[in-house]
Amino acid sequence: MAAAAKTRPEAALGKPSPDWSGWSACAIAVVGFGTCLAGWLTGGGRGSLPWAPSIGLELSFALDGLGALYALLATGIGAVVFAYGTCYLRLHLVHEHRPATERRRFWPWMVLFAVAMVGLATAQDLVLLFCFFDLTAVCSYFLIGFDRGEQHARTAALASLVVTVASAVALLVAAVVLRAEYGTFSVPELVARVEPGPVATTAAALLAVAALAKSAQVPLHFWLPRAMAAPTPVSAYLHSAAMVAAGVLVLGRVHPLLARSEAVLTGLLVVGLASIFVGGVLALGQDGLKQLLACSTISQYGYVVMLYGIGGPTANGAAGFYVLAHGIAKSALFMTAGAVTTATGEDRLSALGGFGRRAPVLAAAAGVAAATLAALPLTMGFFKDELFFRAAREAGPAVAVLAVLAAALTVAYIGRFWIRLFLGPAEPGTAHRAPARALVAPVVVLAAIALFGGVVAEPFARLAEAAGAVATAAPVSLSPSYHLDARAGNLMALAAYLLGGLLLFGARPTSAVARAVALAGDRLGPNRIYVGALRVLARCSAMLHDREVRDLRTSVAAVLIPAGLLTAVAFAATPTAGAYTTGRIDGLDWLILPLLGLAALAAIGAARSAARMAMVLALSVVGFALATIYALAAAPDVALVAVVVETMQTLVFLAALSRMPRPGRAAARPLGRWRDPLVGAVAGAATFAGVWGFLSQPTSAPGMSAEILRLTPVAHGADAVTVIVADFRGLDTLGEITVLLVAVVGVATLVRRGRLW
Amino acid sequence: MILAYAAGAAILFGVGSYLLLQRDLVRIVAGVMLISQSAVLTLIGSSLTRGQAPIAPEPGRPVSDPLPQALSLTALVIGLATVALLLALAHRVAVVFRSERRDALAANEVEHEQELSPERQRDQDETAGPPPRPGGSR
Amino acid sequence: MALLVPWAAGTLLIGLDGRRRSVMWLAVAALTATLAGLLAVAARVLPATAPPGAGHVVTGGWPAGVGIVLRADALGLSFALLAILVLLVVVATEAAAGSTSRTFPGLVLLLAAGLTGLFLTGDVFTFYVFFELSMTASYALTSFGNRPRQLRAALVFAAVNLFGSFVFLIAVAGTYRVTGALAMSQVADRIGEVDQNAALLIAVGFFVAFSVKLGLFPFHYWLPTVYTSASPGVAAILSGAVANIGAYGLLRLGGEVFTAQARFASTALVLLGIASILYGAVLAIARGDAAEMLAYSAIGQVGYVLVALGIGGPLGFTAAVLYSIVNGLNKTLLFLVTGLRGMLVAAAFAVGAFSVAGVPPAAGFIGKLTMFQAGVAAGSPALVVLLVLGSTLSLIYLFQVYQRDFWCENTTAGAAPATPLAGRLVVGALAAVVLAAGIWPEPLLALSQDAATVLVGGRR
Amino acid sequence: MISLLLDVVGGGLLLLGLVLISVGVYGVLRLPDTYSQLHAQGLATGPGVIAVLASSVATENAATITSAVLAIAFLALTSPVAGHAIARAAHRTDREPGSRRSTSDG
Amino acid sequence: MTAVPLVLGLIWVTLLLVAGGVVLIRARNALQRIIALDLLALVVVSLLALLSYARDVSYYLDAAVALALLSFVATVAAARYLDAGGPLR
Amino acid sequence: MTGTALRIAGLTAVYLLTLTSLHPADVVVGAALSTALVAIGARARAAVRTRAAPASTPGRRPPPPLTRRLAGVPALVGGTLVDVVRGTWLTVGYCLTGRTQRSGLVAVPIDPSTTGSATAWAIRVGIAPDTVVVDVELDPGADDGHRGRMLLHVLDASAPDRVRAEVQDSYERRQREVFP
Amino acid sequence: MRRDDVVVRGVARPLLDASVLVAAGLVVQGYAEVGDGFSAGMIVALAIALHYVGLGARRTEQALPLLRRAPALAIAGLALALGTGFFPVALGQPPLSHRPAPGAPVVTFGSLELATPILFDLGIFLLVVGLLTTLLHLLAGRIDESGPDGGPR
Ligand code: NA
Ligand code: NA
Repeated sequence: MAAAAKTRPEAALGKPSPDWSGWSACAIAVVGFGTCLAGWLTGGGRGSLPWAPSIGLELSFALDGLGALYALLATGIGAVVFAYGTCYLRLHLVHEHRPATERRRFWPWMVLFAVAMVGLATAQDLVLLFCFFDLTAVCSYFLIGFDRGEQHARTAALASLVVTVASAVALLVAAVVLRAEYGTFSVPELVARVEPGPVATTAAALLAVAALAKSAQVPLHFWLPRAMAAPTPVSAYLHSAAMVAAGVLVLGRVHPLLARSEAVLTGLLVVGLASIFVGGVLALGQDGLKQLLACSTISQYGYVVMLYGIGGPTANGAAGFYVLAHGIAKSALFMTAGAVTTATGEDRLSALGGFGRRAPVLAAAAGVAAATLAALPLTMGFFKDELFFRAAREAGPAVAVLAVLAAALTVAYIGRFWIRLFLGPAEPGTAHRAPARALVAPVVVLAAIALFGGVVAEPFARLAEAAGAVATAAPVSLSPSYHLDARAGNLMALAAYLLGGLLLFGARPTSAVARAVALAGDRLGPNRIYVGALRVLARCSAMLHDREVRDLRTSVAAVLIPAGLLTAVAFAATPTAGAYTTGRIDGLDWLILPLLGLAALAAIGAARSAARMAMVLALSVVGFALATIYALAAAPDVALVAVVVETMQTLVFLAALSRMPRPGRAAARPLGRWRDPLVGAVAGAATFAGVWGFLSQPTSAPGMSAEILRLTPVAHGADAVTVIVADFRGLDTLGEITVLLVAVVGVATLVRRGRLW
Repeated sequence: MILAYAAGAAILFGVGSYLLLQRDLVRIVAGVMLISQSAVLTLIGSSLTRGQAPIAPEPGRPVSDPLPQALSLTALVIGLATVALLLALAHRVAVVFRSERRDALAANEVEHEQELSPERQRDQDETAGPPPRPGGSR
Repeated sequence: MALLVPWAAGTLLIGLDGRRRSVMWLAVAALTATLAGLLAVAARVLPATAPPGAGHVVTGGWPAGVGIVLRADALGLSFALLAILVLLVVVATEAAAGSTSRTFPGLVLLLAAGLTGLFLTGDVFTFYVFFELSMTASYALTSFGNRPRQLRAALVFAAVNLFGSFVFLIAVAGTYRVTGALAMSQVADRIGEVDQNAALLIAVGFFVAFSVKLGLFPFHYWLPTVYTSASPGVAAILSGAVANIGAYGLLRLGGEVFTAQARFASTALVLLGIASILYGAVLAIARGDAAEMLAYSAIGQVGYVLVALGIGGPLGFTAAVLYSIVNGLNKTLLFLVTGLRGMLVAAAFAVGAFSVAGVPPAAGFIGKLTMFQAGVAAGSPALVVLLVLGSTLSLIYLFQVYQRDFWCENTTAGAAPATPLAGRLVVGALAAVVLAAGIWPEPLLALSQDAATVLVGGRR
Repeated sequence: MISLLLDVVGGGLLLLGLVLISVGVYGVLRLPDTYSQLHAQGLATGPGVIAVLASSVATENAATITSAVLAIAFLALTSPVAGHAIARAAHRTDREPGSRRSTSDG
Repeated sequence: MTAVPLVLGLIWVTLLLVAGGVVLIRARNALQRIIALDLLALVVVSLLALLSYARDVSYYLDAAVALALLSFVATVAAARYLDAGGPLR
Repeated sequence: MTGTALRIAGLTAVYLLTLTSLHPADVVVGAALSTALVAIGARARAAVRTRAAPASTPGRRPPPPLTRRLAGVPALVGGTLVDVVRGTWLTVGYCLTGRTQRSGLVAVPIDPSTTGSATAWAIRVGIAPDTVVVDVELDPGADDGHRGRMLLHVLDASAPDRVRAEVQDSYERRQREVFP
Repeated sequence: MRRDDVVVRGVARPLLDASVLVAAGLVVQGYAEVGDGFSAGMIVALAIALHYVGLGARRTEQALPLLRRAPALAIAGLALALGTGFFPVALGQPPLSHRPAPGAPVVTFGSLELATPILFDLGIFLLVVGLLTTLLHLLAGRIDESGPDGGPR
């Protein structure tokens, strides 16, 4: 199998089969984009189907502004990335010496992911939202783990799964909390009903947690850089434009609910800011191309989260625009990184340089994308920052200052990325081939869109306004445009460029600081905590298990003691005064007493006897004593069966004993000497309490016996017991003899491979 | 009488439990047997009425409750069945282990555990990544 | 009645050599017939239009309490359907693989008879008898195999569970003594007048018996050995079908009969359930053996059922029933998969793992949803947090094993022989069922709610 | 008249039987070696129990008497065989060299 | 038959049964145990017979018949266990 | 043939005693069951006999006629009763005083005979408390020549020859008449 | 080492026959007196056990060739009991409804009541005899040292 896997790519090299699955995925995305666009342009729409009426689940979708924005983003960028992926994947698999058939594990997940994103964008039911939310996580898991031979890919996949799925549960819990209070899972209805208060705050906080983890916000951001183990198309799609956007999508979707709680909004603001700076500083220090971009993503979504934290029409509208612009630019940059890496086989910034001479088109397109991210004029990015600054100003001067710093940070790290990659001297020792044209073209397309948006922002703004309107539950107006004057927005932008340039060209101290931050994060940060927690868990697990295996598993005491304790607790928890009586002893009952004594004595004798034979015979004394007791208790049927069963049991015991090796003398265990009798005593005491307890409380209700005795002649019998056994409760008898059958079959299985004869 | 039945059942149960803890497998079977007898005794003790046997009883005199007697019959049979099966099992263990002592079995279990430790390490690697090598950081 | 088919078929199949393919397929046919019969009963009894006495029979036509009450209500039927489905899947897988055992099909059918009877009886003692039938068949099934660990496990299993059985029997005796009745409905009517001490002690007896069966936290020590040592098919049967006896018993007796006692002890139940969830999850983390991981996972999962039971009320009972059913399906799927290899199998494992972790669209997500509903209804944030923690841990332990077994190329586990297509298809079909139950959860939800209604008081 | 006679006979047999059984139990308890114990046991299991069963004549209950007759018949058949089997085991375990240990408990 | 001697007899036989049981438990060797076992079974037969007389019903004797017929099987088996290494060999 | 009839009659009697009934229908049922049992037994024995070589012993006497056998029963029962009473007396004394000096093993040679006859003898001898049958060896050539041997443990073994003589005498005089 | 015990062999067969008739009596008068199909089956099984003890497995099974049918007997017994118990279901009655119906007159043949409970008891009797004989056979025969059933896979 492994050998086959090694040889087959060689064949694939010679005759590259067209990646039909990839192209059909691309076609699906294009069709999806077209449909969404058409749907949006014709005024959206909504629909609802019952899903699980018993708990009020509905399959309700609506193509509103927010839905349209994210659906178009997902399908549009999806189409471009899929086209890129058809080429990339082939090269990737050849490079990894893996068969081309492994595409099968790739495209279905990509398409499913796109579908999930569209579903998520349009879902109107919180549980439905949760489902798509998790579906994206699942797709992401399998896509990150696509290179399953690589250990780091596997751990990264698992980390992303754990973080996103575990945090998504918060969304579900929030849904349940809201339904418990307001009786519906439907988002629009909740928006209409929810009142500010503790329930709203709790639910909002839970929703925010789910969304923030998904959007890789501090402190749950650590999974995203690790997720770069995925093939580049995945990073370009999921981890820039789509999956990470799912978090902020949810924030937008439930923003009216979040807005019911000031605390939650403030929290969003803080988390957003923290993410901007942590992500930005980390990005400054990163060496890996994709890791740098991933940190940038953390930072960029920090902007969006911050915007939602600010809230209000402007901020909410700006958030939508920001997502759009960032998605386009970041996908292009990821694809750039992939193109460079496939051409050079190198994925570290420090090992690359001067690639612009080899690939001028790519350099230009990437430049546009970087400029978009850095918010330079004539790109769509300028407006994203313009709106961002506007919202920040509305939130107050402190936030505005922080916003400028944030933008400067972006300028610095993205500038570093582009300059180090495309300018300067080529790094010696790195193979420099021109990237495949099929890998460059998608970057160019996205760059063109970014440029178009930089000139004609209107359609994008319209979409963002509609999205903002959903998030605000009120109309939103953005109207982005260029103003060549000294208004605050422009000044802030200039300040940001200036500061960013300073950071960029004061590279040495900057990167030293960045590296220190990265190191500190590595030592103390959430990643470390995650890994450490897992290690501690494993150690804990091993310890407990060791204890179980060594001491408990082989001992029935492990079951007896908790049973006894439970009984003791029950005994203590209820009033016992007057609950116990001793009862009367009359007539032949007196004879039962010595026989009970004999049974007890014989049982103890059996336990004490060293020889097995003696034990068996003592057991049969128990049996005979009990049989006699049954006879004295006026149960002749039971007495008869008891004596025959007793005899048979003795026989079977002896037969089995004779086939076993005779044991040597048992060495007394120091522990067992007192522990075993103690456990036995505990079990006995518990039984005593229980049995005495219920024997003391006979029912006053008329028992069944009178009725049974009355019906016995009706059933043609005189012996009530036999009539019960054969008629009234004949089913029990059938069951009981079947038990006997099964037991004998079991014996046959054990001694004769199941042959009964 | 109530007290006597309860005490009798409790002693049988307690001794049976004690035997369940023994290392000799045959004694475990004996313990199960005693516990089953304790249950049957309890059933008989739970009769709601006492008197003559419920076989064509003379009218007017108290009759023993037939229902617990019928239940006891069933329980006795089930006890026999399970004891037979357990004995066969104990015998099989004795044949395979060449010992019917439980500590040998426990040792076997611990041994099996140790065999699994590399697998465990690999499991941990899947989540937490490979263990940090001294001096090597990435 | 659906009870007869497996019983009679099992009786006959015991006499035949189960190693023959034809006998295995006969068993499959019999189980299919049983399933169909149960579905027919369900179709007759469950709709709201069904007459009130439908599905209620007393043996011999005697008055209830003299004869044995058999009743097919939503609670019993749902568990019975699940059990038979699980057995059917396992037997079909084994039939595809070719059983090497003479007695396997017969034993499984008799187990099916026992389980069906147990879930459909309304009599405490008959419950015990069928319980013993099921358990004895399970003991016989676990004693397949010749490795020392297997036998040892079978012995521990049998000894511990027999202990539980006899505790149960003593509790039955007590029930009769304090209420004078064995029919559950009559017991339920009269238990309210019983002295608290006696009633609680009896309830504890039942609880211990079922906890041992379920493998709840302090009573679980036997379970990992057994599940690990048994063959995948048998482990699937034990965890998917047999363990549910405990869940059903706790629900039936705790929810319908000993209601006051269950309410009295609800905090204790929830605490034990949480202990079970955490203990099972933590121990499952570093096991190294897929079957043992699943065994501890099973311990954790039943904790959820107990928590739901402790919460009680319509929401709690719904969650408990639903969770039991979903958990049965999950565990069957996962245990079966541990014995197989292949892509479809990997997918099936992933589906099962997602279901256990409660990730949609696998069925487990509905279970988790109802659990949260119950937890929120109980008004305890700590509880919800613990439930989340448990499911997160389950994600970790399941997927680390998934990756190790199905992603790593150089594993020793990969040396397992290729599995016949039919077996893989059966597993795939079960996985599809798990997915379908998550995508279209309405039937399951409705059934669980009906079952909860049975417990809460609207007897159907 | 007959009834009284039967009562007397029955009572006598009962007393005889109980005495014999008691002596038998005493003998098994006190006598030192297996064979002697066997003789004592034979006293109880043979004549002793048979006498007790025979005293059923005094009940004048047909069902009781027929059952007792049946039991006597079976006892007469089985009790010597039981004694014989034990004696044989005693004889054989004694005769085997070095096997005295196995007689004193297996 | 009159009740008093029967009740006295019952008490006496019960005590004998206990004594027999004690003999078995405290026996010096395996053979004495087997002897005591056989004895015990027949003491039970006597007890059942007395019970039957005392209650003036026959059905306790059915168990006695069964014991008379078959209790010695266990005795023989135990003896066999000692002399031939196993009751069924 | 007569043996078969006796066997059937005996078994029917067991059935009737169990039921405590002399109802003709019960007699019919009992007789039918007994006949079936005896027939099955006979067939099985025939099957065994044809499998194993037919071992007809040359020294065996022809069985006496049925009437003589029936006539011998009272003597046999009576003799046995006497033995039992005497043995009981002896044993009671022995148990209560505990004198042990004179008991011991006595080997009694017996004629090669059928299993049934030997069994009957052992039971008849064994039911007396003062004698315990230790071993019965039928097959010729086992220990001493051509004769079977019965090993007895008797309370009074002071005169082994007398014991042997008594046992053999009772065997020849009483048992041979009934169980040839 | 073992040598045949003539005396045990001699009583085994008569006792078996007698126990079968005692058992028959118990079944026939099961509804009127102590005893039922189960205890009857146990008694016969013990008599068969005496054969195993006295003669050993090989010779017992030679002498009583019918024993070879024990498993079939057991299965037939359970089938008979199940059939008797569940037959009424086919007629639309609850399971374990016996014929004649409660209160209706019963045809008797001596002590034998011609009613379905007798069939039920007979089934149980056959099952117990068959099963316990099988158990004795299993315990007495050569143990398959190569191990128990391989189990599923
Ligand atoms: Na004697
Ligand atoms: Na009866």
